[in-house]
Amino acid sequence: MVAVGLYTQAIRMLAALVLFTSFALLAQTRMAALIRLFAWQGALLAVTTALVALVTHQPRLYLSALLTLGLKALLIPWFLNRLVIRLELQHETEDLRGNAMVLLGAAALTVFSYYVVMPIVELSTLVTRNVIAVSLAIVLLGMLLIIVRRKAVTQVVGFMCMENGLFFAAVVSTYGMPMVVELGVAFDVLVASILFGVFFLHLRDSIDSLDVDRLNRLREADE
Amino acid sequence: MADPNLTEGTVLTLALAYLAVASALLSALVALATDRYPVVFKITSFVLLGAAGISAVAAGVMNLLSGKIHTAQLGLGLPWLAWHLRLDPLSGFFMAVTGIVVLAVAFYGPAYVRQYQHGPQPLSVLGFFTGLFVAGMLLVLMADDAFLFLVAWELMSLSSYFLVTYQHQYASNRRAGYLYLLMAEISALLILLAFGVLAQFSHSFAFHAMRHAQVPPFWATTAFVLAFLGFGLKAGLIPFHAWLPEAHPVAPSHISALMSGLMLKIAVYGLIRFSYGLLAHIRWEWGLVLLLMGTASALWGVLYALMQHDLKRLLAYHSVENIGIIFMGLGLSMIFIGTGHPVLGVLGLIAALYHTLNHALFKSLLFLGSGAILMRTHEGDLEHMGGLIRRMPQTAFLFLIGCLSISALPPFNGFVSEWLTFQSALQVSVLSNAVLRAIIPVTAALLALTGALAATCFVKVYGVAFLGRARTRRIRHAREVHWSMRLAMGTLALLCLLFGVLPTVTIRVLGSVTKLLLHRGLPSASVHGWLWLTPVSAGVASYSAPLVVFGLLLALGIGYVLLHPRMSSGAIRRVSAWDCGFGALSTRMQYTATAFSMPIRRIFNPVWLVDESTTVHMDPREPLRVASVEYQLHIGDRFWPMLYEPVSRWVLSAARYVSRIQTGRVRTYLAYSFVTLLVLLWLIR
Amino acid sequence: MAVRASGQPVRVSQYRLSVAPEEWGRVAEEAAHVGLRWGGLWAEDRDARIELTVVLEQCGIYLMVRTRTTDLAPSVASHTAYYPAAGRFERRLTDLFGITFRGQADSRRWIRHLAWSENEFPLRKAYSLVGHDGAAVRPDSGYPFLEAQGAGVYEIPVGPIHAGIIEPGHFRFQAVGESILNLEVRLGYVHKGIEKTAEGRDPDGLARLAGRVSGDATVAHTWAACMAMERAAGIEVPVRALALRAILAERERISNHLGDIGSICGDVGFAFGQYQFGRLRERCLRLHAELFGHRLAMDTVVPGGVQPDLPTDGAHRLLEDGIELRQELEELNAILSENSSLQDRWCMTGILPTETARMLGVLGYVARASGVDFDLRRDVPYAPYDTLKVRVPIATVGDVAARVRVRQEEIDVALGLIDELVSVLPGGPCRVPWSVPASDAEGLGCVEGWRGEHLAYVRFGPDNTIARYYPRDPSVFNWQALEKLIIGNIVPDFPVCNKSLNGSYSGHDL
Amino acid sequence: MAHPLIAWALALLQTLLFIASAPLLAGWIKCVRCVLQNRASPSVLQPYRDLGKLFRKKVVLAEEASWLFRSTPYIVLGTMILAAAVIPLVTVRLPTDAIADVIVLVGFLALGRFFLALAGLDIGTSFGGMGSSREMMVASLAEPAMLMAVFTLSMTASSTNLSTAMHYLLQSGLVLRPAFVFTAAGLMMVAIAETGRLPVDNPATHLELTMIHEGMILEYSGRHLALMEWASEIKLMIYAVLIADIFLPWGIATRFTAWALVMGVVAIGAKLALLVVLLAVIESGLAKMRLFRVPEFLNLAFLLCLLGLLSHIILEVGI
Repeated sequence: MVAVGLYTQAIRMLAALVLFTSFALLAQTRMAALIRLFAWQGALLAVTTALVALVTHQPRLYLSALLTLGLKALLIPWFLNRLVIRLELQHETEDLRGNAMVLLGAAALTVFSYYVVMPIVELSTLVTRNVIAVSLAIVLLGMLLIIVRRKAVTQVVGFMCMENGLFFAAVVSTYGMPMVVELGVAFDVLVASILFGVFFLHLRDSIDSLDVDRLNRLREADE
Repeated sequence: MADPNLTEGTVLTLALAYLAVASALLSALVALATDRYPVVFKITSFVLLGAAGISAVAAGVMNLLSGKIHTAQLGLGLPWLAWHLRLDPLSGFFMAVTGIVVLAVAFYGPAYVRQYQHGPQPLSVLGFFTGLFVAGMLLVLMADDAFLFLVAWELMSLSSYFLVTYQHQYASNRRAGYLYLLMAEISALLILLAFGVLAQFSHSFAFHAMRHAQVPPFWATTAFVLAFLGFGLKAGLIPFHAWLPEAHPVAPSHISALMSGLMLKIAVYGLIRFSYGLLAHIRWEWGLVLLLMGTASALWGVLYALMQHDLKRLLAYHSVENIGIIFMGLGLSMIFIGTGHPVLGVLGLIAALYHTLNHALFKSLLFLGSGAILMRTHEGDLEHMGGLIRRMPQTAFLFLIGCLSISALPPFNGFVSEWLTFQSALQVSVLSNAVLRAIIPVTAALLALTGALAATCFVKVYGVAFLGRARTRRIRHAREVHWSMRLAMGTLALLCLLFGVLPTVTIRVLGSVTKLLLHRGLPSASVHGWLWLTPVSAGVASYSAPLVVFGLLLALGIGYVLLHPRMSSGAIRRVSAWDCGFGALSTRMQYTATAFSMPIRRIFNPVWLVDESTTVHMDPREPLRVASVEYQLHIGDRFWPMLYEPVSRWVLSAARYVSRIQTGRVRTYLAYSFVTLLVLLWLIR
Repeated sequence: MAVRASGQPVRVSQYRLSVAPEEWGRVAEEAAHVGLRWGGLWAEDRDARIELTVVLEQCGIYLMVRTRTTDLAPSVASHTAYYPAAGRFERRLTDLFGITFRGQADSRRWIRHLAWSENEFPLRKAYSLVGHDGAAVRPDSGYPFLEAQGAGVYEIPVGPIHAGIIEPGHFRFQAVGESILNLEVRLGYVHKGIEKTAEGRDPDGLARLAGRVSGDATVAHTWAACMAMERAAGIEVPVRALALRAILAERERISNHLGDIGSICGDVGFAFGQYQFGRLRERCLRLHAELFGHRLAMDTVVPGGVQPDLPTDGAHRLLEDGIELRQELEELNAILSENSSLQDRWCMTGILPTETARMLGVLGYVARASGVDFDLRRDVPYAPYDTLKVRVPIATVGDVAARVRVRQEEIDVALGLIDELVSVLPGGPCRVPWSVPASDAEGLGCVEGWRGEHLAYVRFGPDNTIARYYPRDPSVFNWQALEKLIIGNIVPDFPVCNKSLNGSYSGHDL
Repeated sequence: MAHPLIAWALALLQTLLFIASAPLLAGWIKCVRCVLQNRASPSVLQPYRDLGKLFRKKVVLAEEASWLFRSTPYIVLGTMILAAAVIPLVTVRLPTDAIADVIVLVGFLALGRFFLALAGLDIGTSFGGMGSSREMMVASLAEPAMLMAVFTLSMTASSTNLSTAMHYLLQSGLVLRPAFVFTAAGLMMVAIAETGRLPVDNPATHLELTMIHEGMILEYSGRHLALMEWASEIKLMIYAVLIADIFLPWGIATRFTAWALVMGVVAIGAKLALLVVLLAVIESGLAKMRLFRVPEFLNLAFLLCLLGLLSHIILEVGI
């Protein structure tokens, strides 16, 4: 066993926890709990950023951490929660038949992302290089969430989750993106979430459901 | 290699092997006379079969212990290709396994076949094909060239076809037999092609030439895939298993034991012989395929078994499961060999071989046990059984040992081989390929799931068939079977325990097989003495089955002595079971097999084609009043609509297309012949 | 329909109607056509002739339709074709009187186990109560339950003796694995002969007996019986007594709902809820013991009023208790509704659809949780509810969660009513002297107990004695709902379904 | 390493301590639960009194009971004792530890369960069968999760022997292992399911239709019942000790000195006491799950264990 530094251990632990929240998102059926989990994921990201800032002495990363905390752990979850309450979805649960299969598929995706990342890992010299595999996995799991779920709110969470994965990779492997990019992305996400909110309200008004499968009706092909 | 150094050992070993085949054939011939002289010849036929079993065991064990290779050529067969025979530890091991089961069947048979004596089919047919079947299996093991191998293979397949269709008065049996024959022939064809690929490079059908042939990787893989498909089909691997649960149960039970217990093992033998013996370089990708297919088979097999309530069908599905476990061991072995860890490859191979032996023992035991029930009660459906432990106590006890063994519970044999498979799977940290490192533990966890489900299934089987109360009159009046049948089952049960308790000895003996194939044994397994099994090293894992048995007996003994009625609080009072004060427990109130497996069905629902319906008729005179409730459940195999039916449709439409050449005019047929003749002449020009 | 409308109103809301025996079947047909609710059936042996009475209700108006047959073993048409709930009433009368109901789908014995033979009819006048030894009776194991067909189907017999401390009743499940295909309830294990015992009692004696029909609904039964007697005797009960009766009834409602919610928690293994609600119930009962001298307030309602008057500080204590209870409940209800593991067990479990509930005529919270909006206190207001505004909580889903929610809200409503009653508690006497009613005077008492509508029919004989008493507990209807709502559920959900209904065994068996 | 005889004697003593203190643990759980529910609790020693009472009582057997029914209590207790013998409680490196590794341990538990489930079916009543069927459902899903957790442990320590693995963990000092966080959570869930605690089974229930463990042993009485109860208490202890020792191995004796052994006893006692408080807190806040939610629960446990394994492979090995 190679002696590993506390920092590396902590980063790994955080990576594992973020990955875990992604899995938990896939397993969760209740809207309120889903949003809470998403907030936790954001908080973990913020902690990771702060940790990286602490270790690499980059003060601007503290700002980034604060931004993440404010936006991803507080503001967006709060907004989504309000939306859910407004749309009366608090006690709504999604029907998850065959969810065990989805979860096994998620595990397979994790292995796959590790497989994909392996050549990069061998080139990289950073201590936290393995975390890249986890980041990719988080992105893929977010995508999976979007694919397997029908409820629009869940899909938004999946989208945000993908973004979280990218952010995680950026923070851990390159010690964060330039501030401008970060701010831009953060703003984009916020705008996106608001747009989604508006979209839901319209969606519900027009097709009386938030089940995106109902959008099938919009296609022109005859059935 | 082909040097026939005719030492005394060789002569004796080969002679024993010949004797085994000869007695099996003789038993077949003698059996032909049973119709006229039933008693004497029935006994004689089985005595000869027993002799075949004994000599096979002797030949096999001698071979295993000596570790030598014995070869011979017989002047039979094709003009340019004499029959090459060879006995090496691999065939010796399988021969010994065959011998044990055949011996048990020989004990079991005479009393068992009595029920067919006055049946519509002559007993002679049964005896004749049984003899041929056993001879065929033995010959496959001895074959050292592709030609003899396939001849023996066909002998085995064809004779077993007649055994499957023995009771051909039932349409379902005929259908099962047809399916069986079809699959067997496809399998033979694929094996033929696999040998063909090798023969292309060795320029000979003899195995010793193939061993030394230089086969390019592509063709080696092609040959392996063909062989894997061929042998896998015969072994009943998913998705080629569909014939197995149809064919095995319809044969008489002692034949089911031979088929499930042995014939599937012959297919395993074929694959080991082909890939380890004939193909020089094993690739890890092959192992991965084997591992994944094995895992799928194990899981699928046990899940389907759980849904069955026909005892023999259930056991047949368990064969699919166990073949899967054997293939998992082989797959692990190939992965380790292919990635350059031959020692661990040995571990995997030993796990597979051990499980082969174990499955032969406990599956035969269970089939013989189900035969005993069938004979006494004419009942194969679990839902109608119950309480047999009181009517057939000794059979019940022996069957319990079979159940414990197949459920992989310590200290019985099934546990040892599954444990070895686990140990093999846990050595993945040596692999540099991370994906393999992730996949293998998952397959191991699925193996654990399989084991746990198998235990569930056998709790169901034993609980519903032997425990509780008799559900029908026939069961209520069942009585114990003839002592010879119990002796046969007892022998197998004893061996189940012995091979569970003495794994170190067994593994040391199996070492000669791995020495032959991989040039090394597993010395680390028994380095701490016979008491301790340490497959890799004592630090990594250890298991002491004798001490476990000792500890269990000690705990039981102390408990019994301390708490025996004499010692403590007095005699036991018997009262009727708790009925909540209602006063009339009936057999309808027992848990049924369907009910028992219902939670599992609900969890894994997508696995099966479940057709479940509850028909409720309301009373026309009173709204809301239920007049009758009828429940129906049919569980279908998903592979039928997924694989077999499309294939059969495709074949049928192809046949219809081809049938256009079928004109019915003689002159047209002659024209076909004429054209064929011309083409052939042109080809051999 | 040839109806001879001989009825003069007993009260404004009650009418009587006589029909010929051969018209009996058409009563149900016409009633069903009009959409009347079928509310109970009883019979009486009058001068070696059977008099059958059925109660029908609509829009708060009760109609007693009656027929007199010519002999003691008559055969009349069954009502089951229109009112499935009638079946058990009719089978019961067959067992007790020997009446044959034609066209009945189910003619198995019901209330009769093996305690008396097939040819004995305990409620006929000729049947004497003396001369029966008290020896133990064999269990009635030969009762022909419906057997589901198909391979793999099995039966689960549960009861009459249960693991918990509950009343005896037998449940026979037809199941396959964990799924319930069908359930039949077999009751009658606590048949005590209430009706026979009542014959010949004086009004006080009957009130005491009524209080023991079903211990947890003692106030409701006694009130219904007293109301019936008072209507028969034409007695005007003082306003203070009426208010006190209502307070008692509402307190009974509260304590039983508290206990039941606790038990429903307990049946899904939520010990916290079980013990907290159990504690609150116990507090309620202790206050009853202090204020009314009995934990269940048994024998406090008496003919002509209420027996012990409320102690001087009683009003104050009640108000105080209500405030505390509200506070505690607010916390507890929040915990229950936020506990997802608990809600997961309750939601969509044991659904009783509105249509089934209506057809079976279920009552009380069971009906209200399934969207049947009926509450006597609001729809047939009797004093003192006629002066109060009663809010009736309704749910539509009909699952266990809905029944719990309706009960939680009913506690709230009851607390409000008590506050209102206590704060304007009128003075004056709480009991008026009894005046002997005329022979043959009869009355029907209708009270909304905590389980639902309680009916009590009383007819006086000569000399202030009771000739016939029939208490109809709401459980009789609700028990039948259990058999319907459980189908398709899984076996381990049965206890919680049963508890959410909580029918009275004793009130049913009588 | 001490003299083999002393080592064997110590092993025997440890096993005796293990099985003797199992009822104490059960009593402690009841105590904590009662306190959490605002109830007066029975004495911590109550399980001993219950066992004593049952041992003294006469056995009443159902008429249908076969020899299997009568021998099952002994077999179940025997397997539990055997399992207890191979688990390091106070000290590692005892000779008994080598008899069976952790996979065999799972096998012992499975053997006991096999007989327990059969005994449930032996009388031929519906309650017993129901209990057996449910128990086997839970077990067949819990076992793979458990083995997955075991795999993570054994891949970390490259050994399936508990004693060796714990020794390894002690040697490697305090390392933050993400794999172990998941595995610990997964194993806890498995333990809850396997020992019949809430939210999978309600140990306090007596409702016939909802029982799992109690359903199977419904027909047992007297000393048979005592053995069954004791066995289930040992089983609870086994899981608790496994979790405590694998994830918090500190304090366990690595040398056979008196001081180290005393410290070992104190350490395991403290760990178990704390673990039980945690268990009781979890239990008190939950209702029992609907039966067919249990598979979801166990799927989650399996997933956690799988995640543990994956994060071990991805985050810990590849460096």
